[in-house]
Amino acid sequence: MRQLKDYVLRGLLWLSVLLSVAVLVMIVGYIFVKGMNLISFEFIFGDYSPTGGGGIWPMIVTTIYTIIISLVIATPIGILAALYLQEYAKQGRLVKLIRFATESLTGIPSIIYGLFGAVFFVTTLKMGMSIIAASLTLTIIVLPVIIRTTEEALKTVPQSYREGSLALGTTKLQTLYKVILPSAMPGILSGIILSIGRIVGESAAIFLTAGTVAALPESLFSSARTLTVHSYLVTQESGDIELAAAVGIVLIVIILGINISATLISKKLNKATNK
Amino acid sequence: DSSTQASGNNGSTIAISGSTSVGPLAEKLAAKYSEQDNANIEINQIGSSAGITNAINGVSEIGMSSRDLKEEEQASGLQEVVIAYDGIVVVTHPTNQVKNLTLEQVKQIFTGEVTNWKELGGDDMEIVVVSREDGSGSRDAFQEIVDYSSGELVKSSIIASGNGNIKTTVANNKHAVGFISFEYIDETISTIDINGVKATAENVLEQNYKLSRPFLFVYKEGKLTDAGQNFIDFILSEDGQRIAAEAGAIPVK
Amino acid sequence: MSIQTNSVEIGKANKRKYFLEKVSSRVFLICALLSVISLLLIIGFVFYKGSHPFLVEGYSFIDFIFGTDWVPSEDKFGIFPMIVASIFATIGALIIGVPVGLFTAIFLAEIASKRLAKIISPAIQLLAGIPSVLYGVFGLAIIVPFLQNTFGLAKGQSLLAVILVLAIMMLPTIVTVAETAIRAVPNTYREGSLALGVSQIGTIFKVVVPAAKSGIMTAIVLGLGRAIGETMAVILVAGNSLIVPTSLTDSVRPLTTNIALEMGYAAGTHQEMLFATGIVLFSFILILNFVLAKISAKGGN
Amino acid sequence: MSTAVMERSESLVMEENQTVKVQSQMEIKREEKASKITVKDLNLFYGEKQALYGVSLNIREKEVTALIGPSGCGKSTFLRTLNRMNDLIDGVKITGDIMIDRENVYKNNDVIKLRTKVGMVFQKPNLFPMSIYDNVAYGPRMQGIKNKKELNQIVEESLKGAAIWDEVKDRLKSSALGLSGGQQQRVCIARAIAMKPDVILMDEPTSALDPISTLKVEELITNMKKDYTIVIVTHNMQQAARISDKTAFFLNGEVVEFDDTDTIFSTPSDQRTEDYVTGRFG
Amino acid sequence: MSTAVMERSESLVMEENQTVKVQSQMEIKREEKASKITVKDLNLFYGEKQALYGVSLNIREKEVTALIGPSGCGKSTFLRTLNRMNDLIDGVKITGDIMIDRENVYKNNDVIKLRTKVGMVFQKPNLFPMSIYDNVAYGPRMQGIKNKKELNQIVEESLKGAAIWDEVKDRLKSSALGLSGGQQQRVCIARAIAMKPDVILMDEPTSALDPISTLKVEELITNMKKDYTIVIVTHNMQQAARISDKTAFFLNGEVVEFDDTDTIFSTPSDQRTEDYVTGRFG
Ligand SMILES: Nc1ncnc2c1ncn2[C@@H]1O[C@H](COP(=O)(O)OP(=O)(O)OP(=O)(O)O)[C@@H](O)[C@H]1O
Ligand SMILES: Nc1ncnc2c1ncn2[C@@H]1O[C@H](COP(=O)(O)OP(=O)(O)OP(=O)(O)O)[C@@H](O)[C@H]1O
Ligand SMILES: [Mg+2]
Ligand SMILES: [Mg+2]
Ligand SMILES: O=P([O-])([O-])[O-]
Repeated sequence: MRQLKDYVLRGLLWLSVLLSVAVLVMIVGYIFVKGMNLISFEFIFGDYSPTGGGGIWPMIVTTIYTIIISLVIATPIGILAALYLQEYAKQGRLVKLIRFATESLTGIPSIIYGLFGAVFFVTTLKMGMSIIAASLTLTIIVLPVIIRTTEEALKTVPQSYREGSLALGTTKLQTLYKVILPSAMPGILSGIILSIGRIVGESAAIFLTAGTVAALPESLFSSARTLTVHSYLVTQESGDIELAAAVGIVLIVIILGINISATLISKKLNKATNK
Repeated sequence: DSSTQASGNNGSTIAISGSTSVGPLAEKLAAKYSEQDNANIEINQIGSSAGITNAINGVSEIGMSSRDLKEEEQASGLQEVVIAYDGIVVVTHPTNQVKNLTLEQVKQIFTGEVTNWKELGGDDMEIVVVSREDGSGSRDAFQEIVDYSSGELVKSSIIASGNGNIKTTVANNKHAVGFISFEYIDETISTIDINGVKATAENVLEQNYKLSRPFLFVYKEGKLTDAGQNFIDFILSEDGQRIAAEAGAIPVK
Repeated sequence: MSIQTNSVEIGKANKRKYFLEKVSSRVFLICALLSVISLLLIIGFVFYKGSHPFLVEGYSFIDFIFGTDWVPSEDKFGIFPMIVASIFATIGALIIGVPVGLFTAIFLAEIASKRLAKIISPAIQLLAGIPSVLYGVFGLAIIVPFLQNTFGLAKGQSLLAVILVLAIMMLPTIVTVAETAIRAVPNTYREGSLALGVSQIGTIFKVVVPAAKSGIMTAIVLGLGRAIGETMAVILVAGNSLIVPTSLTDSVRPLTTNIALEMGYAAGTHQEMLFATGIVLFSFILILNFVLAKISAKGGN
Repeated sequence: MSTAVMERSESLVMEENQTVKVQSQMEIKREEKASKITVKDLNLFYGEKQALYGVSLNIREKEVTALIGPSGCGKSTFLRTLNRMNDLIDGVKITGDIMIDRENVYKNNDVIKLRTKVGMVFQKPNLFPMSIYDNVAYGPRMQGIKNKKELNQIVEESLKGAAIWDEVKDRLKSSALGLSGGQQQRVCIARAIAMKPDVILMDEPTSALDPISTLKVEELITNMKKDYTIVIVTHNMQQAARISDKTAFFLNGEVVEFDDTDTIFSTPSDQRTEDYVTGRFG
Repeated sequence: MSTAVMERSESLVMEENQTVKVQSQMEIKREEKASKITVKDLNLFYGEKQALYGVSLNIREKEVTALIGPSGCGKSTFLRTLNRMNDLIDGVKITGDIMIDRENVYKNNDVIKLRTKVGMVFQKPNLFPMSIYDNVAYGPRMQGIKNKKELNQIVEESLKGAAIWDEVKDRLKSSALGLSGGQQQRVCIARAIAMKPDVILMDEPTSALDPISTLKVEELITNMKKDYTIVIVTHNMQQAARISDKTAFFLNGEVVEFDDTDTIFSTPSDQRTEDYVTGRFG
């Protein structure tokens, strides 16, 4: 009976992972099959041309800008907020409220963030349609992800580390910085990777706040078009699936690069602390 | 190319935003225009309403719209210029036998009176209607000319946003019928003649083909800069209209 | 009083430390409050726009919720079919996405060899970065025709297609967050259970997973957020028909899709009604989070 | 090194035989007790690092065998080979044989059966984040016991057996992690007892306990000897002397001497053993 | 209950005075040692649950004070009040006074200074996931010591002091978590010593150690007495007898008796103390 149950559960585990991997292979495979033909040096590094045949370099640059700016703002805020919630706050009303707020933020459709950003950052704060307005909007979108994953990571750090450090007459800040954060790093990193995914994958919130100008951005206050917005427009208006998929390939490569360097960084950090 | 000249020009940037169907045409016009005049033109394709709103509250100088202005929008002092016309064509899956319909038959299809292709001389299979979303300029124009209201649209119809999505949907389903702009016609879908008339720019200009609607530029009265005015003049010039025609739109004259 | 004596007693070096301590805790608090402030701003914004038709223009909220006709150009605004669609789509995606995601996470954390996990986990994280539009395109090109052919339908755009696409989109979030949580469970728990002669599977499901419960709940909440908030992919595969779904193969229009689909061209009352749709969606999210919080609190005891 | 140990353990066998000739009554008692666990030439590596060198031991049924030796000498490591807990550690390599009831532990793949039969109490208490009751009922439940009365009884007996019943009987449903270290360790013992195993391995089970509970647990161990084979790691010489029948002295991953507890503590044959046990105190 | 304790400790003071009259030489020695820690009527609650009842103690400078008592009686809890580690636990309420060097620990808000001055070694080893070196250098570094030579020296001295230097000197840069339990605990002691505190609190610091390391640590404690005030929780009566000057016997959150260690172990005045210490063994 018990053995049977074990077999069934084990079977389900295998089935699930096979399903997940199959889906992964199918999606990535589909994108590569559809888009590979378009990939060329000119396509990646060329300037955009509205009459066709141009490249996507401006969108690549814009995408990287939005990732960097959003993360530079959201990561510290998110981590510090999580630190407050886990390490400082008395587990009372305020914490519950903050937690509820962050959870609710995750479920709001991005188009609403986009409209909010368009009214608040673009119009009210007079940033205009710009990379900075989009990045701030994206910051609000990924904050909950970073806060929650960091909180979880902090929860898994043994209490004995905190005690051990504080008993040596260190401050909470020193303890956090030297002991707690390093051992929570893997969890935090996976939150950041998820956030990058969210930033990169976003379209509605970006085209309403950064617009769709297909030129190399001059400054953070220029409007610009990200890769995803490009593939969105292309799908939506011309139905050029090949082009959208080719953009997807470039995105996958970019994300792969980021994820690999993130893992390398975390390995390095671990070496610094563990070895 | 826009990135290099942008920093060097006399500082006049023309900010344009709005309809995603007007956008590609406007981009092409802007690219040609900036070859002769080193103006910096920013085009944001974010939807007609967002563009109109931007024109009203000054985020953009010019708004692009593929629909007519609402009363309250006109009341807030917007001016409109028709920069071109856009032909609308009924499309089906390439394997569909039906190649010609009357305007009345089109109406019957979209209002659900006819639900099987065999009633129209095709194979025995269910009709799947694909329409644009409520508020779309193409849809407004289409419904007005075919003569049915949004309320009459068959309820089970698929609603797709944008020409591209209609095209992809129809190209992937042999039951489907939808409508798109002329400029997006390609071999993945088959076009339907209306009352025996082919969907071509000439036929629209000679008023033999009825399905078309205007592309608009709108701007706040008195807020149009010289640069903006020059760009509009360029579009309406012979050169500009030729470019529009090459891009698949129908010239104003 | 005690403050005076303190200032004498606390050494110079420590004074700086305490100052830093105080400042940093304030900064941390402000960071935490930022998310609350954003939420309040967004709620305020949505409510301000969305309540206008009911408070000023005299539309009935009841008709809005329970009306079955949505024809903005004819001034008919009923979102009942969309509410039903949203509920079904969310539940469906949960039913498929959560178990598959959790089981995958468990597999990767507990069963897979290190080498295998090192390949699969990052690959699944990669899925998180693929733009939702491409999920939609994939859905439209692969899932929709597949459903159409399998079930002999006239069209594959359907509730089921929405559920499948959403379930897929939830996967990376659920797998990544849950895997991290499961890996963090101390080894002593596993040892304790295994030493009692409990099988690996038994240990996983009875000790490890419960110990990782909090992280797993987070995974579900974040994954669900992704599913509820998703628009671009859903637009492509939902069909967006305005009917109350009675079967998995009906095409549907969830609330989010309605907003994203029409916002670009909406003006005036139509636009405000889309924001009102946002309010309903919002309440939906709040209720869901509330329920999830209750469930996780219950599981805690 | 390992050959040296082998020689020594052989010579031990010889000595034993001689003793047997003299004390015939003792002999009968001993003979009844069949060999329960036989370890032959066991080597264990953590990756490159060898932690056990040619360990050979013969553990008899229904006796208490104590493992003593300085910190880091491999007592825990050895103990964990007996129920294959080292399987969980990456990169552990094992050579040699361990037979329990004539079955080769590392050839037979039914670890579940092995671990059901061979219970374990760890050095650090490792209760699950559940209620006290659920912790103790965990093993039996996983064995398929669902009857509430039966479970209640098992839990009560086990907790009583571990000398912790009185302290926790009023809060069986509250979290086990709220207990003090000593209390937690005793619940760990209860959890192991609840499985009614054949062999119980204990890794310094009383190192976190106060003398009174220690005494209770020792009494318990002495009682349990009737039914169980017990292997216990301890740092406490007195404890080893008090409760064990046989004692093995470990040093740097080797068994220096393995003999009757009395012999080890009174007339050890190895100088190192003598040095160690006469640093007697504690 | 707490009044009963108060009375007793008062009567102890009286007894002491009488003794003083007799042994004048002893007295002089004692007088030199000023009172380092004075605890008055300390009550501690975990939420609703009271864990300490009116504890009053007087701990003298450069002496070793042992805290004994059965598991769960509040020894650890009491110890942790002395460096305010209980501040970390939600819902802990404390009444009464603790004075260290005439400063009220709970009125003065400089916990950092307090904890720098009052070091601690915990019941379970709690090394950080860093290298052995970094663990020991952690405290000094946080105090702002950056000089490499100075740090090296501190680390070496501290590890030697904790009788672990020889075992780890070749792998100072490898992870501290790869050590055995006993080794880890000694590194914990080294980590505390590295801070050169005034007072060292130890919560069963040798419960995971083998006799030889225990002996070393005990010697170390006896040596450290010259410079430090030490409060140690132990379950080991012999240990308490061997190394401490004063012993406090805790029971159910109260101090039943607090006196010279000799007195406690030879002629305790409370029956319960006698019962406990004559269950002598281990
Ligand atoms: N997982 C591991 N990886 C590498 N080395 C290990 C591991 N576990 C233990 N060791 C090493 O193996 C040796 C034996 O360790 P073990 O824990 O068996 O000692 P022990 O005799 O139980 O000591 P203690 O009395 O301190 O518990 C030690 O040198 C230790 O450092
Ligand atoms: N965080 C806590 N919350 C609630 N009760 C606690 C907490 N920590 C300890 N207790 C309770 O307080 C009492 C004293 O615990 P403490 O850990 O001080 O005992 P101890 O004398 O150190 O025991 P041991 O010798 O087993 O370590 C116990 O009954 C314990 O269950
Ligand atoms: Mg050990
Ligand atoms: Mg304790
Ligand atoms: O041009 P439309 O997108 O409004 O149809």
